[in-house]
Amino acid sequence: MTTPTLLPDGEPQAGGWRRGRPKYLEVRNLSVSFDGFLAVDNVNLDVIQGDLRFLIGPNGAGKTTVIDAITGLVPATGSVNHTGTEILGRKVHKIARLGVGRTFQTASVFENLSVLQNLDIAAGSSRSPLQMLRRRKSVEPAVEEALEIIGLAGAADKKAGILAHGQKQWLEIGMLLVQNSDVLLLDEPIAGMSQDERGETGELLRRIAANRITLVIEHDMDFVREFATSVSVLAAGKVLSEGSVAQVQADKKVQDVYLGTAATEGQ
Amino acid sequence: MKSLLRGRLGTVAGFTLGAVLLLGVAPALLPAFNLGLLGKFLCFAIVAVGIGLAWGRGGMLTLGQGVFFGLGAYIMAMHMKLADASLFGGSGVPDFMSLYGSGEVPGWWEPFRSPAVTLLAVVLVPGLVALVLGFAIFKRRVKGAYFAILSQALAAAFAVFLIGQQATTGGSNGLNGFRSFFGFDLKDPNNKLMLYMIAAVVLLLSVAIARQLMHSRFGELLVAVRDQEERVRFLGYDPATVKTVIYVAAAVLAGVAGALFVPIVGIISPADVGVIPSIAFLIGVAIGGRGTLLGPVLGAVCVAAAQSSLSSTFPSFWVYFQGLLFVLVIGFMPGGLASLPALLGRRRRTPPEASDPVAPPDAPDPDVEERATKPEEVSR
Amino acid sequence: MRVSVTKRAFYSLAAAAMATVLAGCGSQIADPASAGSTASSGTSCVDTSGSSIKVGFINSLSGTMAISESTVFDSLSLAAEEINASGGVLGKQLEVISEDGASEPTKFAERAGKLIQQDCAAAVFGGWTSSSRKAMLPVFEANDALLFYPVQYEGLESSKNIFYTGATTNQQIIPALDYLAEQGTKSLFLVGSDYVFPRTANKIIQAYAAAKGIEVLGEEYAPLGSTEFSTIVNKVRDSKADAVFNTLNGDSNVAFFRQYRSVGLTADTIPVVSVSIAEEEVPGIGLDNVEGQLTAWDYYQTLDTPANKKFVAAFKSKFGTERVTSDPMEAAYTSLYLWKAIVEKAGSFEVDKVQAAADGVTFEAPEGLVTVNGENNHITKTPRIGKINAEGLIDTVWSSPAAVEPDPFLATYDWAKDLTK
Amino acid sequence: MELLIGQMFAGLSLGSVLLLAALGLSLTFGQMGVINMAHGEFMMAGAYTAFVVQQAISDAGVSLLVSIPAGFLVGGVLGLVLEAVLLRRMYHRPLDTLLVTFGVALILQQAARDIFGAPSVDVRAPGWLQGNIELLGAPIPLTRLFILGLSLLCLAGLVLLLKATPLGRRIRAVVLNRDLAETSGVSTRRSDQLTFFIGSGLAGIAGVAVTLIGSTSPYLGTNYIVDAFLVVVAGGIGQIKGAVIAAFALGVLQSVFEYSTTASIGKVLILIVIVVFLQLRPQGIFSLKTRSLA
Repeated sequence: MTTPTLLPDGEPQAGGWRRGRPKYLEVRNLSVSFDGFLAVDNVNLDVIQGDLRFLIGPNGAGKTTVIDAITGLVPATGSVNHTGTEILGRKVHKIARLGVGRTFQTASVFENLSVLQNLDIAAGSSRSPLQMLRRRKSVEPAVEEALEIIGLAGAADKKAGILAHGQKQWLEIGMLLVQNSDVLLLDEPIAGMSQDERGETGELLRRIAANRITLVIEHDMDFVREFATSVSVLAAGKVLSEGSVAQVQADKKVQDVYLGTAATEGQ
Repeated sequence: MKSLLRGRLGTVAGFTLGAVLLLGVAPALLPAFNLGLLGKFLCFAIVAVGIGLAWGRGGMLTLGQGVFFGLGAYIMAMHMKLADASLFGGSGVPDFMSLYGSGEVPGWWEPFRSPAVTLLAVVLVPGLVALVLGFAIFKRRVKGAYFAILSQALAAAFAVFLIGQQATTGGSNGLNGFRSFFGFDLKDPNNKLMLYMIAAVVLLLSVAIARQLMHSRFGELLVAVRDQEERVRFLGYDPATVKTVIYVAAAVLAGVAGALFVPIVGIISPADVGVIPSIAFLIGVAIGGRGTLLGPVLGAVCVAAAQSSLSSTFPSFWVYFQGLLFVLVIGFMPGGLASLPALLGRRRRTPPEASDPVAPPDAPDPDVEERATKPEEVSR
Repeated sequence: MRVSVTKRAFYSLAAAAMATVLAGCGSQIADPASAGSTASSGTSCVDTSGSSIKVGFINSLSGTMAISESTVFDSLSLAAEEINASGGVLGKQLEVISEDGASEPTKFAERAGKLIQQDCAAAVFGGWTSSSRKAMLPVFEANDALLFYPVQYEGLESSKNIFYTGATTNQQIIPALDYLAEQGTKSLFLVGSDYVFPRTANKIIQAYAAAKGIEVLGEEYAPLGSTEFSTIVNKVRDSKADAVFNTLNGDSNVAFFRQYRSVGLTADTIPVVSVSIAEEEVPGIGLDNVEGQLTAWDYYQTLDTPANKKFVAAFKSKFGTERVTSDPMEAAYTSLYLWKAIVEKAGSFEVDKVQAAADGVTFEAPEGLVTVNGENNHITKTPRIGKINAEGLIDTVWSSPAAVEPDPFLATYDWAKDLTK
Repeated sequence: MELLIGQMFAGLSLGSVLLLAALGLSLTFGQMGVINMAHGEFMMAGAYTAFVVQQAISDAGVSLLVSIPAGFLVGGVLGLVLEAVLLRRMYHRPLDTLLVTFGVALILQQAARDIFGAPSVDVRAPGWLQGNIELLGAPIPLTRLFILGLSLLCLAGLVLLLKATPLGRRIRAVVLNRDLAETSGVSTRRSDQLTFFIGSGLAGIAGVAVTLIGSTSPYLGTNYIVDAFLVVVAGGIGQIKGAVIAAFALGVLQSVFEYSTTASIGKVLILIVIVVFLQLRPQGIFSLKTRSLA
């Protein structure tokens, strides 16, 4: 492996890469039901490498459930195809190993481990048993790079539990990076962040999304407007509309659903 | 204390100190009887090292270590019985079998005539049993309280089973009356000293292995699994594998401890492997500090020593004391005595890298994480 | 490969440790013939210089067996007190060191070791369950020390280091069977706790029954401490046996008799002969539930002998009038006096001299005159069948005409030839 | 036939004892995730309550009827104290409650020995519970019938309480989602205490009941605790319905196993059945849509 570069050149753009054979995530007829309640109803989504797709919708629209279904947490029907590989129906850790990574609404880092240890674990699912049983002698280049990118290089030896809320979210994103996922599924990454932190997070997202398949759940419409290259709107388990931010906002159906609720709420 | 022993030098110093104390000072100072007792305590300490790994580090409350301890012990005891029978009786049939059974050695005893098979089996049988159980249990995501109760039920079943098979396992009498250990005369004080020394060396070895496991990447992953099992899956690991590995390690340690217990103490019976002894294994670990390396060892030795010295003089007081220990230590000082300096001092100081992080005693509320992964639609 | 400082240090330590271990090695058993006679480790450390002599009591004062064993401890204490009051043994006062066996065989072995090696007790008294005795036996043999074991047991054992003052099978179980046969019993149902004594006892009963043409209609075991007897009781009732032979232990008896009675079985329909229920156990079971049932022992509180009257009175004045005396308590009381008699005959506390002097020593025990049989270290006893009366005490309904010589291996019984292969 | 009915009833009867022992456990385990190893000792306390009451009221029938509410109170109060002193600080670490309550169990056992003595005491069954009725030739012991009835009564009472009272609704809300209940203004503190009181009180009643069939000794609880937990686990945590099915299924199974093999092997077989069952359904017979423990 050459020196890993977690950060690609360039910016994400609507529709993703135009050259070569981009990677993609193709969701077809995805449905999830809980005791007869259809939380996700025949959802279709296509996200191409290099696109920074936001998934928005009112509370209870099924956004998180879509991600849960893709990552194998809840059983679902339909199909999720990651660049030619069907991932639906596999076990959670197998899906993760196929390059699908996610974060959680409430940051889920390992609070009793240091930042460095968190990243090292995230980077290591393919290590051999012998490597696992050894002590970590040095910091892997990718981990080091991720520390820089998420701005926690100075806090590498701090327990993750004492990090600020925003820093935890960044750590999770860092874990995604070293995990070598090419599908990033982020669940409200800026919830609870200050205005400055939001900006920084947005920039970080744009930087890492340029060569990845990125799907972000978000409520904050200002944030969406500023950073999304494309948007899907979910309501009552169905995809309502899809396109650029402007296109979606102009959509009558979307306006009906939101009726000035989520579109203006900043949570 | 632990912070003094930081870094490699500290480790070397610590091990040297431990070795000098166990291998030099103790045999020199203690009378034979007390040395024998200490040898027994060291066996419990070896079990405790394993429990420290599985419970303290891995978050698995194993209430069934008696099963693995018993497997190791009974395998060793069967070998010693068979060896004695051919050495002394000549018939090759252990005495109790002609008393209670058909007077024939059952087939499943036969492999343990061989010393080599016995030594291998002492390690492999508990390991394999734990492997099968672990995979079955953890793959089905049985955890937490379910796992604890299940492991306890296994210990109960194991003891009941042993008691029921009087003709082949000695029933409630267990196996005892050994005269030789791999050809060494057990009456000879020098050989008793040797047994003690072996136990001490094995303990030092297990601490070294536990230390390596704790400080390895695997050890870090284990803590991650303990705290947030579900989260680890999303990083591409199967927590079941991680847990099984440490469960097996703990089982092997318990098995080896059982195998040493038999020649040192001279008896193994179902009363040593059932529900109560299995829980009793835990108290030392909890007192010493379940998440630490040395806490379980010191805790196990101290509790066993206290029991030995107090229980005969004040039998009823001892039961109260033991109960209170459980209540006070686990209820009010979950980090064990190892957390005492921290509790008292509360000095702000970044923990040195080499020191063992005193892990919080318990997996954090699973709710926190579950809420995060839980579809918001259902909780409505 | 680079070995870290830690590891290198550890390896050298381990090597050093192994060397120490190997250096510590003692004799290997090269010649099995001589191995048996390997000199025992500790020459006796018993201190006979002072005005007192140490003896050890080992009983379960905690755990499930404490119920029974604490009574034995009480009567041992009584005997020690009486002996001390009357001048001690060979002029030395007894200094009692008491240890708790905690109802665990392993604990018994460990504590017995302590009494012998650390406290240097001249003799040790106690033990109850077969497993506790089996656990202690090698300890006493290895250290060449003395144990006085006061409880009826399953026989098939004899050791020069153990004196058995409770009944062996031909002083309790076989007389009980003889009695049943005499009463015209044609079929039996065996119920016992799942451990050594009941299983061995039942093996003997099976052999006896086969020889005497008694049909054994069932043999059931309940786990120790079990309180669920519906199934067993149903099986007994269904078998329509003439009698039940009960070797259940401890609390299981309570559950068994309650449930036995609740399906309509009583002493009148199918009588039960018990070998582990003594006066102590009756109140816990509930008199209603066991009144009229049979027991087999060698001693009952109601025995009309001068020695017994004295014993019962002394016991009640020391421990309270509500307390009762039982066979194991009497055997324990007797054991201390027997040891005193043997020591005084030998004129020494030394183990080999005591062993040599034991044969023929007698004591006028509460149960009657007992004599030590030096061949097997058991004592003669008088088997008695009792019936539980309305006060919860046990009346003798049949008694052996003379004391019975102990025969632990049942060598004098033809039908028992195949019991030990 | 006679034997078959006898055995069927033995199974049901064993099941009813298990149910009685497990009912309260299911409640406390389900609601709070507390693994109360002292539950068996609460039973023991109930049993000794029956003994004490019988000392005061010599009529066995009256004393039995008085003992049932008294046992409930004694068990319940013990539970309340345990909850208030120890467990309330431990809800976030359920596994540790197991060990703490084990310590409490040891203390209670020893206390019982010191107060009542090591030998078991006699609690007489009332005259109207002596004997049996015949069902197609099989004797059905009246004590067993009484326990079966009592357990069904307790079950009905508990279900009624949970389903039809505001208190019950609060308890159920907490079982389903502790945080949500808290945010919607349900005082979890109060409902925790009440649940623990009721659950432990049921243990007290169970203790009174088993004096009719077994011995009243300091070790009474240890005979039931492992089995009771297995019932709860096999039934599904927090599932009264599951506990009922599991208790009777285990009771009948154990009778069958015991009849066809031996008591010891039967016990081992039961444990194996449960382990295998949990392989197939790790969440028990019924699983609750809560993520609080599993």
